Amino acid sequence: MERRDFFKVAAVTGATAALDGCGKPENQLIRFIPEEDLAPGAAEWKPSICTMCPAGCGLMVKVMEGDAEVVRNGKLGLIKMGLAKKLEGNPNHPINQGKLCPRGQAGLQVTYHPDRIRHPLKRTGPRGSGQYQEISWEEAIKELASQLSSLRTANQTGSLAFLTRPLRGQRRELIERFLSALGAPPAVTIEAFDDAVLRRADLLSFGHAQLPTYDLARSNYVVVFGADFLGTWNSPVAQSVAYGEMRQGRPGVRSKFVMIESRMSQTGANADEWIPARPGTEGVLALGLAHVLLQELIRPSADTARAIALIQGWAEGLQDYTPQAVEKGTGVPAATVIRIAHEMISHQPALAIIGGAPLAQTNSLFAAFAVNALNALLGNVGKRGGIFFTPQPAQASRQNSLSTASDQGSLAALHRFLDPLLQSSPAAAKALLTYDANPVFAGPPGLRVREALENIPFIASFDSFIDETSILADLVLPDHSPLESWLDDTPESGTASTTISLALPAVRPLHNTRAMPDVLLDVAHQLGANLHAALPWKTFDEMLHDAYGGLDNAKRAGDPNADWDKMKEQGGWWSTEPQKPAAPAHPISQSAVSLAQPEFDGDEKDFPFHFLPFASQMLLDGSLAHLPWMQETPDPTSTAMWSSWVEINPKAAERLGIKQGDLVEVASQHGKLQAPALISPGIAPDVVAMPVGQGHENFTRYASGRGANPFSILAPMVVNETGSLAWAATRVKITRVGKGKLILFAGGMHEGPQETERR
Amino acid sequence: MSEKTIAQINDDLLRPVLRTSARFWIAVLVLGAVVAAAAGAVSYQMWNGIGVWGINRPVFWAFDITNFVFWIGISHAGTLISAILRLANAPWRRPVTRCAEVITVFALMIGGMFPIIHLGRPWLFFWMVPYPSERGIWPQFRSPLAWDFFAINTYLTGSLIFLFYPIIPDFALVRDKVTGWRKKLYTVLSLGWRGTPRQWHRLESAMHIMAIVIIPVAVSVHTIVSWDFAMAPVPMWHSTIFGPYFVAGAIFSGIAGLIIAMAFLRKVLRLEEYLQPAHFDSLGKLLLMMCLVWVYFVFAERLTVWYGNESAEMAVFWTTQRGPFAPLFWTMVICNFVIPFPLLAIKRFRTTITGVVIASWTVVIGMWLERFLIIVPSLSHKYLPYTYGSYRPTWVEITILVGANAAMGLLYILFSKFVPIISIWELKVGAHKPVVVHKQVSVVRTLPAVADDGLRTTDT
Amino acid sequence: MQALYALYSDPDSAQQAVDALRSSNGSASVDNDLRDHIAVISSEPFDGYDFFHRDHKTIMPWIAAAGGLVGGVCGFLFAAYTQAVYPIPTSGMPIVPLYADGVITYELTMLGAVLATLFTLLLTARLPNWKRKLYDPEISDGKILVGVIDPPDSARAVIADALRGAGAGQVKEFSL
Amino acid sequence: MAIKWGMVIDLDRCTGCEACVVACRAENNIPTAGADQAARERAIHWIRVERYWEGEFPDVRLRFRPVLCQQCEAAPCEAVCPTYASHHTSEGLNAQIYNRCIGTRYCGNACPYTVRFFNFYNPVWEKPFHLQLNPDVSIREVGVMEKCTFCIQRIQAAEIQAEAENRELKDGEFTTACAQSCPPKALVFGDLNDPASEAARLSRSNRGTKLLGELGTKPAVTYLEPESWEG
Repeated sequence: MERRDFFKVAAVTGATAALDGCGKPENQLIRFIPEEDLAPGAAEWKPSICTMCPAGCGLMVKVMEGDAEVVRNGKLGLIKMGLAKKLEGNPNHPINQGKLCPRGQAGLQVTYHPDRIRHPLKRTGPRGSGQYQEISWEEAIKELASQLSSLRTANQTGSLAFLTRPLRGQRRELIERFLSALGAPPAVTIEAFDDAVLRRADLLSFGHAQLPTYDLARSNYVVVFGADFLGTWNSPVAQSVAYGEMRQGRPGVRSKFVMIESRMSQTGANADEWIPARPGTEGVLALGLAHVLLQELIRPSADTARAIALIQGWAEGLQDYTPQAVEKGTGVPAATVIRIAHEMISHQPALAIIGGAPLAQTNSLFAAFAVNALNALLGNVGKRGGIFFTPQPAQASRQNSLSTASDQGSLAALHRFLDPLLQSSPAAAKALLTYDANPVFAGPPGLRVREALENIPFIASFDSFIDETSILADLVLPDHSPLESWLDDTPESGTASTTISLALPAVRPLHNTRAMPDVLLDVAHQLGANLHAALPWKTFDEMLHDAYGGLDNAKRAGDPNADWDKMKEQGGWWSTEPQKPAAPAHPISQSAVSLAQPEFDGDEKDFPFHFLPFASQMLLDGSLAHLPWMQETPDPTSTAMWSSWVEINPKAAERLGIKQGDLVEVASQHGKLQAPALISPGIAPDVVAMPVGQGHENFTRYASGRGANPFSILAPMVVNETGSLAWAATRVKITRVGKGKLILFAGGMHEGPQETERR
Repeated sequence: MSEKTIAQINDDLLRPVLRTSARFWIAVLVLGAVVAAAAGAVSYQMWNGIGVWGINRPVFWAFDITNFVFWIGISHAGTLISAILRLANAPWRRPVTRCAEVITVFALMIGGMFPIIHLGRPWLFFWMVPYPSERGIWPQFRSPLAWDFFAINTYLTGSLIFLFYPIIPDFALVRDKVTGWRKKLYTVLSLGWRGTPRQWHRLESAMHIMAIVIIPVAVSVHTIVSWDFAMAPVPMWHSTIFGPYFVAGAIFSGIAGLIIAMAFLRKVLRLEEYLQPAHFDSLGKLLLMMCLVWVYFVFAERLTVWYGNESAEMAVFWTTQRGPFAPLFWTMVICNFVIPFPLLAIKRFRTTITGVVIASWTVVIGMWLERFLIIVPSLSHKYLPYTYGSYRPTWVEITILVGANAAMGLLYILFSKFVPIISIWELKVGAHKPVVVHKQVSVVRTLPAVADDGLRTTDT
Repeated sequence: MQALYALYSDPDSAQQAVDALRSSNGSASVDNDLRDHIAVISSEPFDGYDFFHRDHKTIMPWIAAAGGLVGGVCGFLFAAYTQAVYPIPTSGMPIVPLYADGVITYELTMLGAVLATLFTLLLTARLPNWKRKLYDPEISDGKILVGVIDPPDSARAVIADALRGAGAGQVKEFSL
Repeated sequence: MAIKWGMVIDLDRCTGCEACVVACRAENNIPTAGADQAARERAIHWIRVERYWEGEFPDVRLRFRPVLCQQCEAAPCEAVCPTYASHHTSEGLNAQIYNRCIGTRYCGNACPYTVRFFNFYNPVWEKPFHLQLNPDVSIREVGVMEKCTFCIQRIQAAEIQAEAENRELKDGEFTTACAQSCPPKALVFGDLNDPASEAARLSRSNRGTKLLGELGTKPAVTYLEPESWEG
């Protein structure tokens, strides 16, 4: 913006100067004295942490010297500074072991994105107009502080809300302390594809409110219910590394991988056997397998007790789940059920995984319990080739307890926050701070998020980009990009060893931004008194040092790597010898669940198709849609770029007279959208699937006005018991609108699904 | 049958050179405008990058190389035909040869332009020229494109010379008929030709040698053009039939082009009495023959592919037979066979100029389509189905296509403005009755019209 | 240089004129042989007429062949040499691939022949030559010029008779 | 023995995640075409993950196959280039010299794998994206062909390093961007002439096949066909 203006000016005034020096405005810029000394042309590798998804992989950042245009005290000029050139996996990091996924690779583009917010902004135009003016950090922080102190004087700090993406480590700790010291309710976290159900199920089944870590590398038989574990779910890189081992890592041994889902995902494409099951019936199928296992009188493992406690009628051998019954319920042939169960018996250690769509049905908790019980029956919990729970360091445990005790990340919490606003009750929030959360985009229409947020008198955002939510902010305090920040993380899953990731800023800030934690600390100091006591640190790195520097004299004394400087150097601390994973506690006593049928929004007659949104391989839940690299990388199964599409089965399409690339309207009871149809043999005839991620109204030049957003037609169905969004429980109808346009990388797809490979 | 004296021949055939009609100016302006538009399109493309064309990956060649092959094909009309006719000493050739040879020269110039403008970096085209450069790199003689460079230049040089030989005496003729600056110009152009027996003998033997040399050159040129494709392992390109296939196609389209040009001259320059139905009839027979040859080649090519049933080639095969390219393919068959065959086979149509000209037009269109269908379907259906592609031209390519045709017309008109488009002295020679050596047979001084001569010989 | 000449509107008269000039050679009044001085110029070749038959021998075809040979050899050496000097391997082909170079060789052979022919023509037909020489614009209208270059004064009368005898309206003078 | 760089791609390990695609993009300064150009089939990906459907629902399969320049020993793209822009190096690489390229695109047509890409326009990096560009890799201007180089900049850096330390290159001391990022370790890069290298070892596997081997291009890339599970 202001740089562009400068160009204009330079172009006009510097017309004469333009004659020499090939007329590039850059050539007329002043040079600032470098602030760091770097060897020209030499690459320096600095550890960092990937924040593109919650997995928390370790990074090595290739930093090389280069010229950057920067603003220093109001003047634009050139400066030699370290620039991030390439991201690689940190070879020593226990989660990704030197590997990195496509999204992680694209992390670079966050830092150097042309539409990044370059300095604090104050809203000038009406809310949502996106009209802002640049202000100084001093003003910005004063503004925020005064807003908060006025709340406090009015004694309404209870009505301060904080919306954030799921956080771990000290960032989260800091926010929690800040809020509690102010007397505000805990932060509300938004996660489009949230795994709260599985965490809850695991807490109740195994005493760990975590996503499990799967020892694929050593298991011989893997049955997966809907989890896109090689693509977007849980800890994809760690799981992919393990998958490679599971396939070809052990001479002579190659495990079987069975995928159960209704639309073939990238993960499903790699399965030895792919079995479509009716949406919402995965739990039944799991128990069907358990039924056969019990029939075969498997030695009941020590954990069977756990299973008994989990599932009604287990002790009686699950009479309701005979293969025939299962066939009726799930559509999977009884013979197949029996065969797979037998194969599981004969190929121990066997393992079952559930995730994704099966956990986004109204009956998801039942499904999760069923799979947990199946694993328990197989006796693989905490054993080689089975399920582990990453041991959490002391620093993390408190947060997890927070995340599970409260119904964090669930729709219920969001309702508790939004509904008062809509009813404009006195309980409604008076001020809101948002951090990397975009509920306006990710919330189903039923929530009326935008409408609610507009009723909040004061909104401040720490986002680095203007998106559908932050455009409502009155005050924008842009955070550093991750590569420019102090980072720490305590991964939830993906490794068997206790892990603390820690990273210094890999590069200096490019723009006039400030780390969100530092801003909160500043504000805390300005608010003084009890806040200062709760947050005694001047800067975030001091806080990190207190948190992790204490490691050395903590229980891991003797481990040289636990040293603070060592951590900074290698990117964190992790227990070198894989430790005994925490033994699964006994299930928290509660009544065992019984068969729960899934409910869907919209009846089968008017809305004949199940609507299956899925996390886009490249754009995830849409938070990466602003990265051109992600937009232009072909989706693995459809090869689509830069667009949305609706996957539909060839027969169904034929019935509706839909051809490849036709524009179709997808309508639910709660809204409709349009997108080009993609004929895909890998999807059930009664299901249509659509990638999440596109359909941004307002998210940088690359994502805005591109494609459609499946969230916008979702019904506000919730998972019973946990209240998180059941995003796979909506039914829709499809109608052809006209000719559309697919942007596919595979030219051969233009006429229709591609013929088989030439061998 | 009108009868012509030498003076009349001079007047009729020099008229276009000596007098400039309004029609000439209109034609020049109109065609010039179109050519200018095309030139604009080319500059636009060079300025912005070749992305303004419709080409993409994998269809890296489309209109550009189609036009290239097409025009090189057209160029075979002239030199080749006139050379053959000269060697065969077919008397009816006399009014035809020059129109033909001119086509060759201009078609080569236009065709040769496309390999240059189709480059991603046209300003570097001279890197194709073999010379010791600061890059320390020479052209790659293993590359068919380098072969093209040599073949086309040889052919162009040869054709120019072949065209120039018989023009010399006509320049001398014009020299004697004009005054002022024109006099100077044509004096220089005629190289001081007088017409001594020695000059005539040398000229004739030179023309004979050229006629013999130029035929293999012409054949080799289009063979090498075909090798641009046949050398690459691309389905339905990598075929040994391509050489003769392309040459046949070239002659086919060449004759058609010649017929169209002649019909055009006949009208514009009022040469009805020199370019008579008899000539169109004779050329029509040649065209008919080539039409059948072409059908044979297309069939042979398709048959071997279909019979061999190699999957990658079959993919291309079916896109042209049934797939997205089928409409174009069958249009081509109609244009190259279904329409022209009856028109040329049935004497009643063949002997009417209109019939032959219609046939020629369809053939020219059909042959352009043929080149397009050789290039694009193969490129868009290479071995890996994942990389299949499609192609749609942009306005830039279409403008250039049209401009190329306009350029042909323009050059042709300008040429006929400065040079008698019919070889006058050869016509005069043809006008004599056969002479018995050394007997003082009196020669009838009134010249029987060229036509009965033509007819007589063609009927025998 | 001077010349006596007449214009004939048909080859037979021209032939008569030439014959007359030749025969007049016998008469005593002419001291030296006219034969080498007889000039004929026409606007078209009259193959088959005796007067036109002179100077038809030429070795042009052999020169063309030689030119082709030279061109071919040069072509091959050119290609092969540059390849040898810049030995850059491609497609696993030999550095000097005979098949590929064959194409270059062939084209340059033909070019050699073409150019050889051209130069032979220009040289032997004495072209270009813009010097003023014995000529008469009427030739373009089909007249055939028959004359004698640098006639000895003694023979002028004989020549004039011979030319007239062949039916020429008038005998013209040409002189530089 | 001279080095011959090559790669082995284990299709049984490959999950089709496309990490290699983005890694390559980041390492080699591959420009972003944008939606319009991408729709016109002009997006550039030096390595791509091809995928093929087999069978019909519900017995449907999806196969992935990463395809990059096969660095053929008898590369059809090389001889057809009139300016030697595409030629073969002493280390078995099928190199493309951008400065020599005049853009005939003939190599792109001749390549049976369609792994050669053309710059239809001058590439643009909207500032400050350009700050990320890898200084070790040259930017390709309008009108030139480009393709996978086996990360030649990494090869040379490693060779220079080894030379400086006056030692032999060690197998696996460096690798290409795609192989380095590949989570399931499906891509393995190395010297095929060093029988001990992992790439050489794997390329001898009985699962090994060459893509379009029947064309006789002698690719330096070996594919290990996936195994099927037997009980």
